[in-house]
Amino acid sequence: MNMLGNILSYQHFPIYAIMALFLGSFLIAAFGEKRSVRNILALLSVTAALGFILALMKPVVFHGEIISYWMGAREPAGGYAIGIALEVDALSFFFALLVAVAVFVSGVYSIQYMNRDDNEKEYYTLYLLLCGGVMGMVLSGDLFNMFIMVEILTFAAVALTAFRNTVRGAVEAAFKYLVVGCMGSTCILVGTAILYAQTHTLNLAQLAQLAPGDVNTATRLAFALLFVGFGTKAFIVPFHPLAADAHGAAPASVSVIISGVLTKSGIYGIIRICYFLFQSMGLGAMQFLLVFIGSLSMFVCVTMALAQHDFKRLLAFHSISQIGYVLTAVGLCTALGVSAGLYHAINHTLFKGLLFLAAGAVLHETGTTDLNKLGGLAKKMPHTTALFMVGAFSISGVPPFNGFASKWMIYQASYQKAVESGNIGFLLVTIIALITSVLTLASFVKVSHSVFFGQLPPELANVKEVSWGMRSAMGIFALLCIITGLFPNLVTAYLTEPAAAAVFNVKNYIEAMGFDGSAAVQLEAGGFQHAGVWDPVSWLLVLCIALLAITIVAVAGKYGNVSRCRAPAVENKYQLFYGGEEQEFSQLGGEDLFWGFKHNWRGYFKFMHRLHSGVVNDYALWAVVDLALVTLFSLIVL
Amino acid sequence: MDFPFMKEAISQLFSKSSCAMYPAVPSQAAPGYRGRIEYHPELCISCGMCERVCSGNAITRSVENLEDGRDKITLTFNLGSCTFCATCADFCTKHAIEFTGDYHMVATKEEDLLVSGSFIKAAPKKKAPAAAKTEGCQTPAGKESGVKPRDDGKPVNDPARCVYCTLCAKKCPAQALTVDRAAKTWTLDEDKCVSCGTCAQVCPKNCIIM
Amino acid sequence: MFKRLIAERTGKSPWLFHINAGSCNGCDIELVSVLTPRYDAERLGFKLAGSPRHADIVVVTGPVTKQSLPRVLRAISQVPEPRCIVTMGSCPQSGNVFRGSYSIAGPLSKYVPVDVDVAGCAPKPEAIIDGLTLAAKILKEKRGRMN
Amino acid sequence: MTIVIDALQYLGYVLIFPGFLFCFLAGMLLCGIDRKLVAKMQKRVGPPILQPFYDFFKLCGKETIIPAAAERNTFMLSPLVGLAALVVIQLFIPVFGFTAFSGIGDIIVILYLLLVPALAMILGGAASGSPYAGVGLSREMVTIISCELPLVLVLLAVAKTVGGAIGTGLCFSLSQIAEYQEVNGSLITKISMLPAAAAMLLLIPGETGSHPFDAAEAETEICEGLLAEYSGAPLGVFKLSHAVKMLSLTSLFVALFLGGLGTGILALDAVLLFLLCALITAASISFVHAFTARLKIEQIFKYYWTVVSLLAAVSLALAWYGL
Repeated sequence: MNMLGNILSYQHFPIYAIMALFLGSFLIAAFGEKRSVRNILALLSVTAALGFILALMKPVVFHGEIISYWMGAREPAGGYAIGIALEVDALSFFFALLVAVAVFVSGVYSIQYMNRDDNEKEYYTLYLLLCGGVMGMVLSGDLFNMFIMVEILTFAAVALTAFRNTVRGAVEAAFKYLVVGCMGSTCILVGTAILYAQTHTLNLAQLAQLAPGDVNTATRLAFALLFVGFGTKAFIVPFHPLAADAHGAAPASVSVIISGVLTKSGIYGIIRICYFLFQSMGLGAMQFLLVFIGSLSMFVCVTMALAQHDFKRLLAFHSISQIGYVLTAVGLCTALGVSAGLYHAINHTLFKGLLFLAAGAVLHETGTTDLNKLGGLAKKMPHTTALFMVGAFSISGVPPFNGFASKWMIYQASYQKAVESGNIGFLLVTIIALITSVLTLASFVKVSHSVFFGQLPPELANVKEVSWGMRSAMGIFALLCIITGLFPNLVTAYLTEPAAAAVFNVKNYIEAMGFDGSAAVQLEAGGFQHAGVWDPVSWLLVLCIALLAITIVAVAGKYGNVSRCRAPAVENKYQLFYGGEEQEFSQLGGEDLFWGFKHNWRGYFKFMHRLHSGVVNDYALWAVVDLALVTLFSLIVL
Repeated sequence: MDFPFMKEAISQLFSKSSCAMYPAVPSQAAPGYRGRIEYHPELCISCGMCERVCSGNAITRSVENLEDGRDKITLTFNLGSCTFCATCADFCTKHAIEFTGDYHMVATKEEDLLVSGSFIKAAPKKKAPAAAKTEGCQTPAGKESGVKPRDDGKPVNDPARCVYCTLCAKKCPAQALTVDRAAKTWTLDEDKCVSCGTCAQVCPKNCIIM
Repeated sequence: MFKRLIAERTGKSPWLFHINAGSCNGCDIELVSVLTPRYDAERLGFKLAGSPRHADIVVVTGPVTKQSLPRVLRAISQVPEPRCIVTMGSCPQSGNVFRGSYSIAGPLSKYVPVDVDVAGCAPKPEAIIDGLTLAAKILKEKRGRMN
Repeated sequence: MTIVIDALQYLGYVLIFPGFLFCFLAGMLLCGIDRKLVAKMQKRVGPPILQPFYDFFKLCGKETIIPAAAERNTFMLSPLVGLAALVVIQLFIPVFGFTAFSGIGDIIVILYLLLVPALAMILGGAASGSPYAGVGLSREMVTIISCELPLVLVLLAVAKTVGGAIGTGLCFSLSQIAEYQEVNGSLITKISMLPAAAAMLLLIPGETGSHPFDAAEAETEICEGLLAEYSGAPLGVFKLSHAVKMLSLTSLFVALFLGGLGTGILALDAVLLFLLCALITAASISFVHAFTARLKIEQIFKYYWTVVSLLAAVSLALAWYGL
């Protein structure tokens, strides 16, 4: 009985969550020949992972406990950590929760989404491997272990990118991802090795204790390597073209994981090294580095997205743009900023997951994601459309959806930082963030017009709504989008603020593992006060009352003597007005939208077009140049 | 940037508008405006010239044979088909057609746009049927000509039908014809005549025979 | 109350949709001159609408050529009820000088009931204002019949 | 009992002042005044001031045709949502000292809410399936992007000025901005705010889609673009939304730059607000309308991102250095 109690103690839950996914992967590889077995195993493992992570909420968030777990009970000996450790503070828990939710929903979606593909067994094996890798990375308390998990997730992601190898460009995308991803992994490995040589430990907490006290050229180099390595995983500029190619080729359910979770693990890595290992976020130059790269990603990728005409590529660029928001906000190094950034991370996982699933649904039913070939699907797929619109409104920050709440906090955080530090650069960040938001709206207007509204191309006349399983997976995301949008206070109180507090409390993190945290640099987090007010529930109430009032007036005034076509043949009266001509299929292509804007920026777009050559050598070169620049920056400025 | 009308916009804000407040303030058409047609049947001689020259086919003429042997002739001007070119009025030798300055030509029914008038005309005296029709004789059906064409190909007038509208004289390229309306005479200068046949073509009454 | 408001205001804001069915442009220019400061039909509530869906009064100019006939009919059918059709100038009423041409399908009244004819070639702006006010009156009657 | 009274009071705010009824009457009157003034400036007599009401009621009496190619629900619902969002914006904007719902939103919220009516129109147009709507949608979105940058700069300048003065560094709350002006006089009296006010005046026609920035609804070239397929009552609601948007933006101008003129008596304040709105409409919408021709869409973009943004940026820079 005691033994059972011991096994069921929440101390073990982090490793259970990781193992549930890996075990599921291996079991499917071994016994997954039958579809039903495979599905049950996959569902079981994702549900178990979600359950274990949710069960951790009470100790970690409510009680503020930091779970330290030594594998095989190999506690540190002689002041040095030898064993492999898991350490779950509120930050790790926060990311683990994101992973678990996204993995669960995407898993549910996969079951019906993948039913037309061959090799489902391999798919699930790789899928769960990828999920397990991400989960392991965010829960790990050991730098080398993080590297291992990064390798696992990278290779699983590469394999899944090439999974639909009949799709044009899939293998090429996987190859690009493999090359640049391996460069990133190598960077992490070399950085880890350098740090190990300097401090003789790999445990994160102990590194956090030792590394900042001993800053020399080697650790600076290690920092640059780690930063670029995790940057590759987050696909921040200049690694964004990989994401576009990978998402374009990978199945939608995998895109959800890559975009919603894998990029977050990169952000997680960056937070860990910047805030914990080197504790250098107090430096203005460090904040500049993060905010600069974040703003650059945010802006460059949103303009790149505007130029896309493939649904999934467009979403891919947006996901980097949103990651830019997260990185910028985290780089502000204020309690509000970190909280806002993490809030945006949740939202991004939710709405981008939803959007990718919607794109997958469209692909599943129509067989294409080319914006120029789609249109008018709202009449055929009403539920998918409604769910997509929730996601589109969320990502564009339309109140009262969740994107608005987090962006609102990011604007305030950056502007407050600008006012407090007197640095006009942060002001520019606020403006870029606001402009990026409206450009995001523009590109989702483009998607909604080119895919869901507008006219139905004749060849899509037989499209049907997707199955309930896929719809319900999207529904979960949509519901979460609305909930996190309507109750920002709950989200900040129970998820982001504990995580932000963990970020600013490195001492606790070190001491929880039994090391001496007295030397840790304590950043002044400071409380925060909102400079404005945003109360979505009341807002929604007011909107509902207004809408109700208007509707009542409209109904009382007989809102329209509505007449619509009932016969299958379309009479003249119900045809669209084409200057008098007979109605024919005519849809403004996705590329042609927003001409006035693109025309004024044609120089910029031409430059971007030349830059994104699609050649893997170029991208590898970018990675090297980026590494060189960050190294120079960290050697000279930091 | 240059805004040429900025000053005007402000100054006009405080000046009187240049509107002709039409329905409230009635307005007169400019002199010479060709509006609604007025037809004076008492002046008409039913030459048919107007009908012939009308480009819009707006003029129709109907003849009703009355019991007393006279004809009731009705001319109808369809304003809905009229181009208001006034050619009919120009050609009307009796000035029976007049273009007024009335421009209120709005109707809900097509009949409201018709201007018509009728008069009664004594029927021409019926002569004995002509002996024979020769080749090239362009007599209309039902009306026999008592005049025979000349052998030399020059025109001959049928006084029974001629209304002396002078059109043939006007149209004659060689000025070989002289028509006197008052005296009701039609004379041909045979030396000048070139036998072109224009007079026969233009004659609204088809009374010139060649 | 609402119904009465609607019924009474219908005649006060007639929006025009102008169809050129092969016109020589004479009438079209006169129609534009009605909207200029000199005549300013906007003071009576007239306004040119861009789409037939917004219009109350359809103004047709031109002799309705064979090419334009289906387009004219389609555009007219796309105007929501109550609607009023005004033929402007002599051409759509009769074909005018083009009557009998191989390419003319008119007059318009063969195909749709025409409410108001404005004669003239081209009509004087005052006559157009007359015709349009008459059409607005008819419009109000039609609206009254709809209930 | 107090709850009931509170609820009734809030319902009154939503329905009567400054909500639905006020928006309807004041917006339509503003629209009528605008049309009359433009006519006067063009030496015309112009429609009666009540003409927008006539238009609205006439449209309500018309048949509503739903094209066969349209997505019905979005097509019919989006006008209502757009109007509701505008009414809500009006509820957030303080009328001098009075705010109906101060605890809900701030200037960033207003910034985003101003997108909602345009978005509703875009979605409604897109749902109609018309290719004209496609062109209109593209232009409307570019107009929104054009206006966004200067509007952001103006709002940030105001936030910095007021925040700097009241000591919190920055202030996004509209009710605080109103309070500040009650005490310290209108913001327009500050030199640093003059360029921002000018930029805002130039922004109002762009945001409302008035001439010459109405490329999105150009009735002569793209058949009113997004509205091409709308008829009857939904079209009337869109026309009403356009009128209310004029009211919202002008009263936002009043709230940002002309606060502190209030008398403290609500009824008088409402009349004063309306008069000021009419004045701003005359200056920024009607006057520009009277002597300009419609700009091309890329000209609109260029104009807003250069001239107007520069004005707003000057203001922000002045505010930043505390002038």
